[in-house]
Amino acid sequence: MHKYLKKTLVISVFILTAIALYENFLLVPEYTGLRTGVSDYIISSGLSDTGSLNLITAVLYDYRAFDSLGESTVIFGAVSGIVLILSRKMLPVSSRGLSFIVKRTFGLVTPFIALFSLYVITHGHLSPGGGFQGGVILAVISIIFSIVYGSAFDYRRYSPQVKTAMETMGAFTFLGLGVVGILMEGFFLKNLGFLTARTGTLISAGSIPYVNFGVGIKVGAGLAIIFYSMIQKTFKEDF
Amino acid sequence: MMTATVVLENLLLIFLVLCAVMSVRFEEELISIIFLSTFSIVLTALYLLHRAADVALAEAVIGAGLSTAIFMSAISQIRHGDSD
Amino acid sequence: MRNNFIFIILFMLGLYALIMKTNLIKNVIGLNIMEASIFFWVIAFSDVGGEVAIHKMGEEFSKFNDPVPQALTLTGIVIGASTAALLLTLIIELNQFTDTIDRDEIEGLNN
Amino acid sequence: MALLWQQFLASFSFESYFPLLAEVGVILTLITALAAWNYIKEYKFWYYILTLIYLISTVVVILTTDWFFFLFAWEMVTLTTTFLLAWSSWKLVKQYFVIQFTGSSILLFAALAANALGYTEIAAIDSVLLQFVLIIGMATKSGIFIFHFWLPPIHSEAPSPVSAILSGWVVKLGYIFLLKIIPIESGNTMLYLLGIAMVVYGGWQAVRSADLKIMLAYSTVSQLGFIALAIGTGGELAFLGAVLFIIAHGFAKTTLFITSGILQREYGSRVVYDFKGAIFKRPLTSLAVIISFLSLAGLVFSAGYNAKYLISSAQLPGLLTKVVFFGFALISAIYSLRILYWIFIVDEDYSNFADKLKKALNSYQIYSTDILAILFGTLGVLIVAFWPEMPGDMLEYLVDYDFNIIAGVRDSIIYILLAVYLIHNNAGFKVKVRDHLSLERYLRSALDFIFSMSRKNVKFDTDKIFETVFYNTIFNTSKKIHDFFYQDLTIQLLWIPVFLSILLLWQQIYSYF
Amino acid sequence: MMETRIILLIIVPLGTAFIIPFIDLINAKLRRFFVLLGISIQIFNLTSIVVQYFDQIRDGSLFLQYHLGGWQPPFGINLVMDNLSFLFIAIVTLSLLFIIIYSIGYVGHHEGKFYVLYFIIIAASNGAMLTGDLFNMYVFIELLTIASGALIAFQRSHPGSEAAIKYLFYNIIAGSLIFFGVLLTYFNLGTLTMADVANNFAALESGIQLFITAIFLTALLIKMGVFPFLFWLPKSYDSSPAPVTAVLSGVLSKIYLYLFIRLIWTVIGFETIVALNLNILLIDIALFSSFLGHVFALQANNIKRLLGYSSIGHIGMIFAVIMLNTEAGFYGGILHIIAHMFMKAGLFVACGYLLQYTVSNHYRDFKGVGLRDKPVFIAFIILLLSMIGMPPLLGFASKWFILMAFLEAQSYFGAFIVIFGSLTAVIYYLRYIAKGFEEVRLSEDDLKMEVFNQPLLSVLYREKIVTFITYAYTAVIIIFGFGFRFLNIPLRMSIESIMNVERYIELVLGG
Repeated sequence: MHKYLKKTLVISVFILTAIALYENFLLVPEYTGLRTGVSDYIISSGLSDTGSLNLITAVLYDYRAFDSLGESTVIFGAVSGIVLILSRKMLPVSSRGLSFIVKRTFGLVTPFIALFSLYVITHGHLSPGGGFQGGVILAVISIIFSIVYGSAFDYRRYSPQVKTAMETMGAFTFLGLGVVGILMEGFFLKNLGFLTARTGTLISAGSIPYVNFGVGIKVGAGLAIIFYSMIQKTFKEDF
Repeated sequence: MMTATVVLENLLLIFLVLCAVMSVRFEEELISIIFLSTFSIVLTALYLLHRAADVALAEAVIGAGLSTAIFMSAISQIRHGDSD
Repeated sequence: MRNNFIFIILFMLGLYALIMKTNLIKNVIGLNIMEASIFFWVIAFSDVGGEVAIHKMGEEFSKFNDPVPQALTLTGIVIGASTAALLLTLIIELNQFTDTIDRDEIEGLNN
Repeated sequence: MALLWQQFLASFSFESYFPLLAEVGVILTLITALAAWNYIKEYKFWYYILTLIYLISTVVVILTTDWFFFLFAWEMVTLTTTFLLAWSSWKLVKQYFVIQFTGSSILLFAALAANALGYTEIAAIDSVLLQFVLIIGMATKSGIFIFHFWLPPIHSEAPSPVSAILSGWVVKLGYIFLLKIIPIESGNTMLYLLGIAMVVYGGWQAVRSADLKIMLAYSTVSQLGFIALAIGTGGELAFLGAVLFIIAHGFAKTTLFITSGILQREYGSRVVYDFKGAIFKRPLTSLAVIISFLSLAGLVFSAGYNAKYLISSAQLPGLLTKVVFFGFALISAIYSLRILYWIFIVDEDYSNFADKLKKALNSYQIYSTDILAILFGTLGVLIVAFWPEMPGDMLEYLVDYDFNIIAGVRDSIIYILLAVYLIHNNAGFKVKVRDHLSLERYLRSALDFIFSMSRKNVKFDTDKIFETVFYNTIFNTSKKIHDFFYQDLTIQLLWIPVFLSILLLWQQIYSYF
Repeated sequence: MMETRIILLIIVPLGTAFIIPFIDLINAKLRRFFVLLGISIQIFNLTSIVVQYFDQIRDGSLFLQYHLGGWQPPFGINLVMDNLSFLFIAIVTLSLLFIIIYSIGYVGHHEGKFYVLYFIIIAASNGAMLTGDLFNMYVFIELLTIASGALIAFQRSHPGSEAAIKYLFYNIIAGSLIFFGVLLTYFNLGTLTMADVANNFAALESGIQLFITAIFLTALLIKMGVFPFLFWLPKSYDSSPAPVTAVLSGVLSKIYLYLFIRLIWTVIGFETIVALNLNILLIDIALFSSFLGHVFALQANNIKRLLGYSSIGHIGMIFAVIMLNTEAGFYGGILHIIAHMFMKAGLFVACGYLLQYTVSNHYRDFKGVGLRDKPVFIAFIILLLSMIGMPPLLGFASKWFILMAFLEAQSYFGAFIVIFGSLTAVIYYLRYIAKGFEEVRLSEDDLKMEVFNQPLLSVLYREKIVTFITYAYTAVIIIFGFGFRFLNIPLRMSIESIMNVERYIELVLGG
């Protein structure tokens, strides 16, 4: 089809879709007036049920913990897919690090980033944040290593084998807690009652902090593997 | 008179759309990715305005942090054989 | 109402980048913008002017925003990021063979 | 599984003449199996497995009244006969399978339409339209007039025992199915007309063919015409005539095809003119040929005569039908007697007939099983000739039915005289020997005819004709449709917003139309 | 009643998927042991469910639930297994079992990663069929997309990565549409559980109903590969390895069909579809897609792409029969789903074996493939015959019931499409069967090319496994061909569980 005919066709289709969407959006009433079934229950009895102050982590890691299990498997699947596609036979040459000043400053900064990510992971149920966000920050450390100090440095510090081990460890803690839920209290991924202490303290929300920790490790290691396999300078394979 | 937050929100929304348009228009991938990261940072600010702290943190870390890193590494791998 | 406009504009922009642009990286960016617009709309729509859904230690219960759509968007963002990562690796892989990421030159995509 | 088995057995119906027809089918298949013993050399085991499956499915086809098992068995018949053809050439298998499959798809459609309209059992259907659809459905499978184009090429090319099965019985299953479908009192006028057309066309082509197998194939078409004619007229007598005709023609045609196999191996060619001295070389085979051809011609004291007499007596009285029927009988007489004329009469010296016969009789070691098969065949023909109500009087209606032999003798003498006169002064309808019939040649002649009108002389090489013409046209059209939809990724992805907006605005769109 | 074995159906494959990279670190030899362990536990689980609830399955009152995390349905996630999902899980697990044994014999390099992704697909497919929660369904659909996207690019060849990119483009858009749809239902109805949504979906105002149904329908049609969006399907079947195509065509398309039935009949309710008068549109789209699938198959010059197009044709036909919403329609549709799953998976498995030595799977390279290994080619022909619908095989029974359904519903266009489909199928299959039997005179460099072409089956015993699985599929088709009444009870019961949605809602919410 001729270039301009195609362009006009596309533009007209977009306008048509915009109108269609606009027509239907008019019908959706404002949210305040709508029936709020599940959210009323969660807001009112979220704290007492799960013991976690942050209701979003309560939803994520207790009410709908199965979604988060599915979610972490999505990352697990993406990681193994990416490593499968980008695995190279040859040992890649290390990417050049940045200048000396950057290396020194990051030498100082990295422990604080690690501390911050651990804070975000463990305080999932008290302050905003949780397993996923903390895990990503954890991955940022490995990304910094491979950018600033060169991927060989990152290879030496946390070799992909260590990362896969960490990832599977995280996955197993999550799955293990679920299975413990079956053994102890009859339901998969049940929030284990015996672990809850006074609300507001670090280990207050039953199994949520441990699940957070497992997911954090898993997501951190997984995304580190993704970035490591994408960053390495690659040559045309020979085999 | 519209309160300060509403004005801020409208401003941010305009900035949001601007970032998206710029990111799509530019031919050079590097520029569009940088605009994409600013797009997600503005989005974090908007989420904060809408009282969604967790989502804002996630968007900041994943949208601005991780996606940009992955896009950058992808561009560095791409070998432009002939075009530009 | 204003949020619906923004959603439609951003969604159309993402779709435009995905469909019209011939550069594969641009398509993935378009995809990202499309998903981000959906997440933005969800959060903007579920904002009923309440507080962040976190209980303060001291004070008693006040009006919260609905935590459920926020939790779902969180999951959505992570899924969106991992799919984008997978797509980018595939583009890198394709680039190994065709040395270009222009959609018109890779005619394999058309049939 | 048990449920299925009981349902399968319950669907059998054993009343009126259908068990008899099933028995005749079984006998005919055994005869052909016997004849195939030393005709088929390699993979003999697989041949008999296929014949066994064919045997079971023919019995099921004839006896069952449930649509599903009927179609299940009939398609099994097609499947087994397709693989039986593999002993001649794969090309044949392909053509036969494609044609039979289209036929069975139409039949499937017709059967399910009948089932949906309330006829859950295979019983008399009174809506004429449904009868018409069912006739079209079974047309390709059992050679109704327009759809019989595949019958001569495939039946003449197939190995002789297989073509015996095909012509002898497989083709008749459609008519047995029609016996159940067409209500006895009303009959079906379209079938009547088609029958007439088949008789005339088959007879004319049979007379014009020099190759024995091609002649036999065309004679099958004309004999099937008679059966269609009988079923078309309707009435108790006509239906019985059709049944008798099916049995008589089954026996006769099977023996004839087996004998053609023997003669082909004996003389190394299939053309009728070089079967010289057949009576002395193969006396018993020539005896079988004579008896079967007489039955085919419908002369008196033969099986064919009884059936034809039943059918003609069932016609409505009136001079026109008498004359027309006389013409039909004459046609069948001509093409059968012509073969006898060429084999046994033309420049034969029967000087010392007796001792030559004695010498020939004692040299029978080679084809023992084939001879046995033919003897059974001729025995069958003779039984039908002298006991029209069949041993154990299954057709009890015919027990005391007088076939007024005197009128029959008079007619046959007239036929013979006329046939001899016509054959004699037309020099036996001697026709140039055409090479083997094949569907490629049909398509080629059809296309030459079309292109000759358009003055664009296009050269076809015949054996690759199906690939070049038939498939390329399909390939190009589907290629064009494919390219229309598959332009490039932008258009393909564009379908998503288009479809989304159509669905979203469906309320307005629907109210608009 | 509560049943922990349902959740085990999902956790066990997930656990094996997590173990395998860990085992790879220790020593790769154990990997196959864990693979077999995982799949055998899965089979054991399913058989124990069948044994325990056999009488409930027979009289159709099977209804197992599982509340995750101990929360009652409207708040937490609940898993539901009624007759329909039980039937689908049984056939999906059986087919996956065959394919995993086949892939043990077939996959050469990167075996560890293949099994991880494969077990994730098993877990996600079981999850998608069991879940009674909309967002959980979305997560499992995304899981399926990513795992199958990565598997399509398993061979890391040029066409492979193209196919994966195109596949992912389409499916990620569909995924984000489903996310949008789920969130819309949440905002309007307040709950995410399917039963609760089904309960008061009718109360919604018709404009919003149309909005939600439109979003869900577009997403599902993209996933199923129906007319406007069938462009990604043939390419992804063409360039991915045989076990992956077997999974894609045999299993994934069936899971999306199940989700379609679950969404349209249980969640949205067919009366609303009729009220929005969408059903006529959908039947026409489905039939046109089936027509297009068969027409495109005529011009396919590549055996796997041909099977892809014919798969589009058959899925379109099933989709149309189900949309008739009659008892006979469901019977024919689900029977054809079962038949099509085994036939298509068997065909791709056989293709994988037949084409392992050819340079490409183009039409001219298919020359003489049949002569090289006759028994597998005979199995291939039997499966093709069953695709056409020849009697002794299962294809005939399902074609018969589909035609009956179409004719009883007076839609003669549908019956015509079915007949047209099987006629065109004869033409394009016969072309390949003839090509398979053509003599091929192997020249010097052909032989060298074959040796150099690293056949994946290095060890002889793996060749045995591969041929064994092809015969297993053909045996299933022939056995069920004769005994298709054997499937009668589960089919009747699953139709009954589709039809009355009230029982589903009452049991989930009331229980």
